[in-house]
Amino acid sequence: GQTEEASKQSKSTGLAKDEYRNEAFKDLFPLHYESYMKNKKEEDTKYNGSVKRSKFEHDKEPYLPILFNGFGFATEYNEDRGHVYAAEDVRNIKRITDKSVGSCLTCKSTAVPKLIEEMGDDYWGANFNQVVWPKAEAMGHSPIGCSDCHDPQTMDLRITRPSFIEAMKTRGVDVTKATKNEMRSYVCAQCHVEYYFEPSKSKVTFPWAKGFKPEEMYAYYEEIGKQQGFEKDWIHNVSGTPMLKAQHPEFETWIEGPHGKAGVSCSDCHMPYERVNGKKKITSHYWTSPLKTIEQSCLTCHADKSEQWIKTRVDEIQTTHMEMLHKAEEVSVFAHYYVNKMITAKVDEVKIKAAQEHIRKGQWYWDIVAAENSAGFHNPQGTMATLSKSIEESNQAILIATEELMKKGIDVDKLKKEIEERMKAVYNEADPFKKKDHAITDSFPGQTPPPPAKK
Amino acid sequence: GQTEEASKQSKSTGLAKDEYRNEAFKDLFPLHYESYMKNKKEEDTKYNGSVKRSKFEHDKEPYLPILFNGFGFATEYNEDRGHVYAAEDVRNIKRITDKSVGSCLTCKSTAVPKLIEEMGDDYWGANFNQVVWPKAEAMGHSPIGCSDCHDPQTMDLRITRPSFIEAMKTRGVDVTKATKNEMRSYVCAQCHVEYYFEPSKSKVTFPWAKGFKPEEMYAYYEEIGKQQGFEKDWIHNVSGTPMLKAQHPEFETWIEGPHGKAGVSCSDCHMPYERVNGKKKITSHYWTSPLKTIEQSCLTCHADKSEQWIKTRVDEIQTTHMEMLHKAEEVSVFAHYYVNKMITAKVDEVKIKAAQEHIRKGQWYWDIVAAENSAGFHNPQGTMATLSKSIEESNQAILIATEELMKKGIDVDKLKKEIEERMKAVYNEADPFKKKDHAITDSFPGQTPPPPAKK
Amino acid sequence: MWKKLFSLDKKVLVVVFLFVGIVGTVATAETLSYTDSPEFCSNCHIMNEAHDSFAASTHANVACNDCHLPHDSAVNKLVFKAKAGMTHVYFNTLGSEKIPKVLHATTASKDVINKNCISCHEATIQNVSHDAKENCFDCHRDVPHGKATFKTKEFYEPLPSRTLLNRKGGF
Ligand code: HEC
Ligand code: HEC
Ligand code: HEC
Ligand code: HEC
Ligand code: HEC
Ligand code: HEC
Ligand code: HEC
Ligand code: HEC
Ligand code: HEC
Ligand code: HEC
Ligand code: HEC
Ligand code: HEC
Ligand code: HEC
Ligand code: HEC
Ligand SMILES: [Ca+2]
Ligand SMILES: [Ca+2]
Repeated sequence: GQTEEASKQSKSTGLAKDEYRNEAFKDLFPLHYESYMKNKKEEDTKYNGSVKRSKFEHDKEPYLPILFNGFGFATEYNEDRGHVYAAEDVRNIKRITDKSVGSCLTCKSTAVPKLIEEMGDDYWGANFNQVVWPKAEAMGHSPIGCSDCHDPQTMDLRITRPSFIEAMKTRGVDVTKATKNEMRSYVCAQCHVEYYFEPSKSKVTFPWAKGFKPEEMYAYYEEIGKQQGFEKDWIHNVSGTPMLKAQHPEFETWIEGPHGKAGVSCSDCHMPYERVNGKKKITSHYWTSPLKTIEQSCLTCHADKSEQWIKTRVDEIQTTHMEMLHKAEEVSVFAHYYVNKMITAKVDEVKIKAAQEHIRKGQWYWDIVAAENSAGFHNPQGTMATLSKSIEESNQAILIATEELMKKGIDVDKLKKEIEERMKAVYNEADPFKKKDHAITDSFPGQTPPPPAKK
Repeated sequence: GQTEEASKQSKSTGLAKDEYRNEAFKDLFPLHYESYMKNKKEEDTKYNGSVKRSKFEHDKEPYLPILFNGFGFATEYNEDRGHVYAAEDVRNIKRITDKSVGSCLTCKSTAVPKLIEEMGDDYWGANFNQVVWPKAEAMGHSPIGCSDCHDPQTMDLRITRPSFIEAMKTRGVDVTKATKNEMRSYVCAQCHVEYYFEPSKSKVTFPWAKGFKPEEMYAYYEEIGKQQGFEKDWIHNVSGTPMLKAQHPEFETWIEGPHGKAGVSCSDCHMPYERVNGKKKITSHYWTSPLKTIEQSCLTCHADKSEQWIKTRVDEIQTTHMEMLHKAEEVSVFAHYYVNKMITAKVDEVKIKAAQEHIRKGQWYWDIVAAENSAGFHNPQGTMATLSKSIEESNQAILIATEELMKKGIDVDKLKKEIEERMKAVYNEADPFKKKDHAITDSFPGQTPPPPAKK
Repeated sequence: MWKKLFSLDKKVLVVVFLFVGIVGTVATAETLSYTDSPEFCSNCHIMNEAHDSFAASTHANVACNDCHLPHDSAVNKLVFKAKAGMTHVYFNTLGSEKIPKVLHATTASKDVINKNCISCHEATIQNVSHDAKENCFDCHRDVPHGKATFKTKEFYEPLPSRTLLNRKGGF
């Protein structure tokens, strides 16, 4: 009846409209809170999982300390884990330096919307260690929590990060018109996406104006990024190349893949309905590998399949994927060292630049795949196509280098052996923090430019 | 009752048990015969279809005349079309020479099982033009017809080509135990598979003992094939490489892909139930692109999708696929010419052999994908992975060549220009039969060895 | 007209008269219940796949029309039934050329079905509305017709000899 409708309309949690502490939701939604707390569990799957392990371990991507040399990602880079750890992990990671900006907190804390409200565009570029983190801590923020996705009074799903809203506008999408099904992915796409810091304000920005595919994002950086003055994330210490770093493009990968195209949302797999507490049913708030919950995550739709079938099938897809990712990374390693040798052999600058162009592109193409967290599952064909392009680009770099090095009479067989030695040294080093140091030797001097003189 | 059951058991078409003429089935199964006759229709889809057009046309694979140079496939190779044309097409194709063997008829005529019965193992190696074709014609054979898949008396599905039965044995599968669902693919797998002529008897043989994947079939040829004395299909006229030719591995590709793994049979898509003659439902016997019958072929299972959605989705998959196939073919073209230059520059034999190994592998990997007839649809991820491997192998050949050519002081920039000229000449030649001739010039002399002296 | 009717399958004729009976006279409880049953629906050969897949499903013990007819009021049920029934009969007799190549539930059908899922499973969806998608069966794709492959048990067994021969005139 009408009064029932009216009471529905005015129904509210009774929380403040800018509540951001998870604990405030605990008594109102005990089942959800409990489900959320499951994110503390650390448990691995074959290619992913939630144990805080270095990405440099032998069963992951052992050559990353070479491939990211000169950048923070060569120092420390770990397997991601539960949402509850986000604040702790960003605080402790060695990638955070005294120069890090507020933007780094954007996807890690429930304090962010309020900080943006208070500080305006100054939030993004403010110092992380000195300004932003202390403020968030003083506020008693939570790591990724209820208020990031829900309106605290109505519990409606909502978008709290402006970067996503603006980026979707560049794609012609008004997120305020989103359907329920779309919101079940959009809330994730606030964070699980490729980004860069737009240089004027260090603002978190998503490079989507030309599309979601790796080629389209690359074209964005070459045109729009460069126009804005964003040339690179860092200069590679082995090849001296101005590089792009790719980050967790789960949304972009999924949207071009079989499930995204079919309208299956992130939440369908990562937040399936589950029966808790005897018999009450809720939307799971334990965001982790769906391989831990195949029955609920997959078999509802794939009811004709068994749990074992799903396991095997995903494993086949991921194994095919990882084999080729490792290949692409290996070719990329060689490319970097070949160009290092071009530099020390004082080869024609134009040729070095040409080879570096291929390196930049080649690495972008494997990194946008490696940084994605599903080991290919979110788009098996698309990620594989991207890896092909990577292999071709890196080989182009090697080819140009070979031509020039041969002209200078360099012994490329010796070069190859030396590269293999570097790879072995990095592989065999037990301490993940020291791995990157083995990438550089006398025969391969570092190419990081000296820091600019202090103003 | 019992008598009804008994009469069912003894029920028969009344045809001879070795009937092989399609026309004999016409009056008994008019609806099926009529459906079969639809195979005469010639109608194209974006990447496939049934119009007899040269595969060398610009929208298909324009560089095949270079890539197959020295082999019949560079002379004439057409888009495949309806089963009713099989006999006519094998008779007219310029790949058939006076030396061709009976084995070439194996997948084209209903006379084959009878010929094998009569001639025993002599069938395979018997001369095609002189012996086998005249016999089949005298028998009044039909092109691929009812008896190839059905027992003429019981109409049970059956396997009539011994090569398939034997090859499945090497995979541990007894085809006499096949389920209904399996038979709906096995009847196709008698023909739509990779094969070679086992050298002792020229017998049609499927290289599956190590598995269905391209790498596994390659390993078969390297080990078992070579042990049998089967080293190559031909010597490449540009690079002098002993090559393997891949053929229509629809079955092998499908079985490793999403539909094969899910138990969706060839017939589900290519022989959907259709309503004929007002309302009777039969299994369609019009084998063609399912994109012409999306409603029946796809929407039975994908009921939540629209015809337009399916069209777009398949197009996305195929377009991604074809882009990378063309890339892999282009790199392969360059590899062949680089090695041609190694030969004329009299580079160290060992290096030439090493480069040729990569060429052979690189071409195998794109050819096993190009020879497959679904433009990637039957296994989107798997075919893409195979193309990556192809690109990497061909690049390895180019790299070895570059090192050696540079040592000899060859101008590789000029070489690249010359290669591009050859590609253009082949592309621009209007007559498909003459395209292959433009691959060879004074700077790139042919490498086909002279024919052995007559005995 | 009569000639055309008599050229039809006997079962279809029975059905035609049944529907005429329902629409034209007061329905007895028995006819109503029979016309709700799986046996009745599968009288039409074009309903075979729907029936076979259903029969092997978790919902084999409910009637077709527990899902396919509205249950909010007896009148609604009868009207929908007559309307749907007459379309089916029409297609199977006079309008056979227009029978769709593949059957799909109409939008009206889907709404009805969805309401029925909800009414049986009210308890399940109490805490969570399960309304993330338009229809329950957007997630529960295989309930009850096994959409993912649309294959029944017999596909996974060797086909008895002469089965195809017995279908020579179509099915
Ligand atoms: C169809 C199901 C499905 C959909 C839809 C889906 N994923 Fe996944 N996701 C998976 C599977 C399977 C894995 C691989 C898990 C593994 O290897 O253990 C995965 C892995 C991940 C991981 C890494 C998990 C880990 O264990 O480290 C993240 C993060 C992720 N997905 C986020 C997303 C986001 C964000 C979306 C939507 C944009 C999404 N997923 C859509 C099934 C899905
Ligand atoms: C647009 C959202 C976004 C921004 C901005 C962002 N991150 Fe993250 N971060 C994520 C997501 C999503 C994950 C989980 C997926 C992954 O690890 O790839 C993550 C994971 C992490 C992790 C845990 C795994 C690891 O990488 O070791 C750390 C630490 C981290 N981020 C630090 C940072 C720092 C430092 C910055 C600033 C330079 C930053 N993040 C900026 C979204 C973001
Ligand atoms: C990363 C995003 C995210 C976070 C963080 C999050 N939720 Fe949710 N929540 C969702 C999604 C998605 C749904 C499903 C909404 C739908 O289907 O329309 C949901 C549904 C709910 C519902 C509705 C009932 C149900 O089970 O579907 C409640 C209540 C809820 N969440 C409470 C919470 C609480 C309490 C927290 C904090 C402990 C929280 N959520 C944190 C995304 C989130
Ligand atoms: C506010 C930012 C943010 C939002 C919103 C968000 N995530 Fe995350 N997610 C992260 C970060 C950061 C991490 C890594 C935390 C760490 O390792 O410290 C992460 C980790 C994950 C993981 C890896 C867990 C594991 O077991 O390894 C999964 C899966 C995941 N998120 C899925 C989702 C899904 C699905 C949604 C939406 C329903 C979502 N996330 C919304 C930032 C976010
Ligand atoms: C809400 C429905 C839904 C859920 C949940 C779902 N899928 Fe799917 N899945 C689909 C649809 C739709 C397709 C596309 C093909 C089709 O229409 O059937 C698909 C396709 C696939 C394919 C074939 C495409 C490919 O990438 O190879 C695999 C494998 C698959 N799903 C595995 C999974 C796994 C594993 C999970 C759980 C982690 C899962 N699915 C969860 C609906 C779903
Ligand atoms: C899930 C559906 C599906 C299955 C199963 C399937 N195919 Fe296909 N097949 C397709 C589609 C779609 C195409 C692409 C048609 C086009 O591009 O016009 C195709 C193309 C082909 C072609 C080329 C058609 C042409 O137009 O030239 C052949 C031959 C073929 N398939 C044979 C097979 C065989 C043999 C099997 C089983 C081993 C099989 N297919 C299994 C859907 C399927
Ligand atoms: C194991 C079965 C098999 C054998 C043996 C075989 N073919 Fe075929 N052939 C096929 C199939 C399947 C197709 C259709 C698919 C395709 O064209 O890729 C085909 C297509 C053809 C076509 C039409 C398209 C084209 O290629 O121009 C010709 C002509 C042909 N074959 C000739 C031959 C000749 C000559 C030989 C002997 C050297 C031979 N075939 C041996 C199975 C076979
Ligand atoms: C390339 C293989 C192939 C050829 C050639 C072939 N059939 Fe079939 N036929 C099949 C398959 C597959 C089925 C479906 C069997 C099943 O589902 O168990 C079938 C089914 C049938 C049926 C059973 C009724 C039906 O519609 O399902 C009849 C009758 C039949 N075919 C007659 C013929 C006649 C007559 C010819 C020659 C004009 C012929 N077939 C040629 C493969 C073939
Ligand atoms: C006896 C050998 C043989 C069998 C059995 C066979 N095919 Fe073929 N198929 C061929 C040959 C040969 C061609 C090419 C004919 C030509 O182009 O002259 C062909 C062509 C095709 C085409 C291409 C038609 C077009 O429109 O371009 C399709 C699709 C196809 N077959 C599907 C099937 C399916 C599905 C089955 C099993 C149900 C099957 N074939 C069984 C030999 C066979
Ligand atoms: C007999 C059932 C059946 C038929 C017929 C069928 N499919 Fe599928 N399809 C499936 C199944 C099963 C999957 C695997 C995922 C799943 O379980 O839903 C799938 C997956 C897919 C996918 C996602 C995987 C990928 O390769 O990207 C696409 C796209 C697809 N089908 C398109 C088609 C098209 C186009 C046709 C018709 C030419 C077709 N299907 C016919 C059952 C079928
Ligand atoms: C548990 C609920 C339920 C029962 C019981 C049920 N159906 Fe359905 N029916 C559905 C759903 C759900 C759909 C699919 C709607 C969609 O996917 O578009 C459907 C669709 C259909 C269709 C359309 C074709 C198709 O497959 O999409 C037919 C015909 C059909 N049902 C007939 C029957 C018959 C006959 C019976 C009894 C023998 C029956 N149904 C029993 C729920 C049911
Ligand atoms: C007289 C033969 C016949 C009988 C008996 C029959 N149907 Fe149908 N049915 C058809 C025909 C013909 C169609 C296709 C026409 C159409 O799409 O409306 C059809 C279509 C359908 C559809 C898909 C279209 C829609 O309305 O959503 C459903 C669902 C369906 N039938 C369910 C049933 C159920 C449930 C029964 C038993 C109560 C039943 N049918 C009994 C012949 C019949
Ligand atoms: C007439 C009542 C009725 C209707 C209508 C009905 N169901 Fe059910 N459903 C049941 C019963 C009874 C069971 C328990 C069956 C069992 O345990 O074997 C069940 C079981 C289920 C299950 C759990 C078993 C499984 O298959 O996974 C699901 C999911 C389900 N139903 C979904 C649906 C959906 C979706 C619809 C609508 C398309 C629907 N039901 C319509 C009575 C109904
Ligand atoms: C977004 C996907 C999704 C939608 C939409 C959906 N369900 Fe479910 N449903 C699930 C998942 C996931 C499970 C498995 C949960 C579990 O195992 O606890 C489930 C389980 C069920 C069950 C199994 C028995 C039980 O109670 O646990 C029933 C019944 C059911 N759903 C009915 C429905 C009905 C009715 C609707 C429509 C109102 C519906 N579902 C819509 C995802 C969905
Ligand atoms: Ca993880
Ligand atoms: Ca064709």
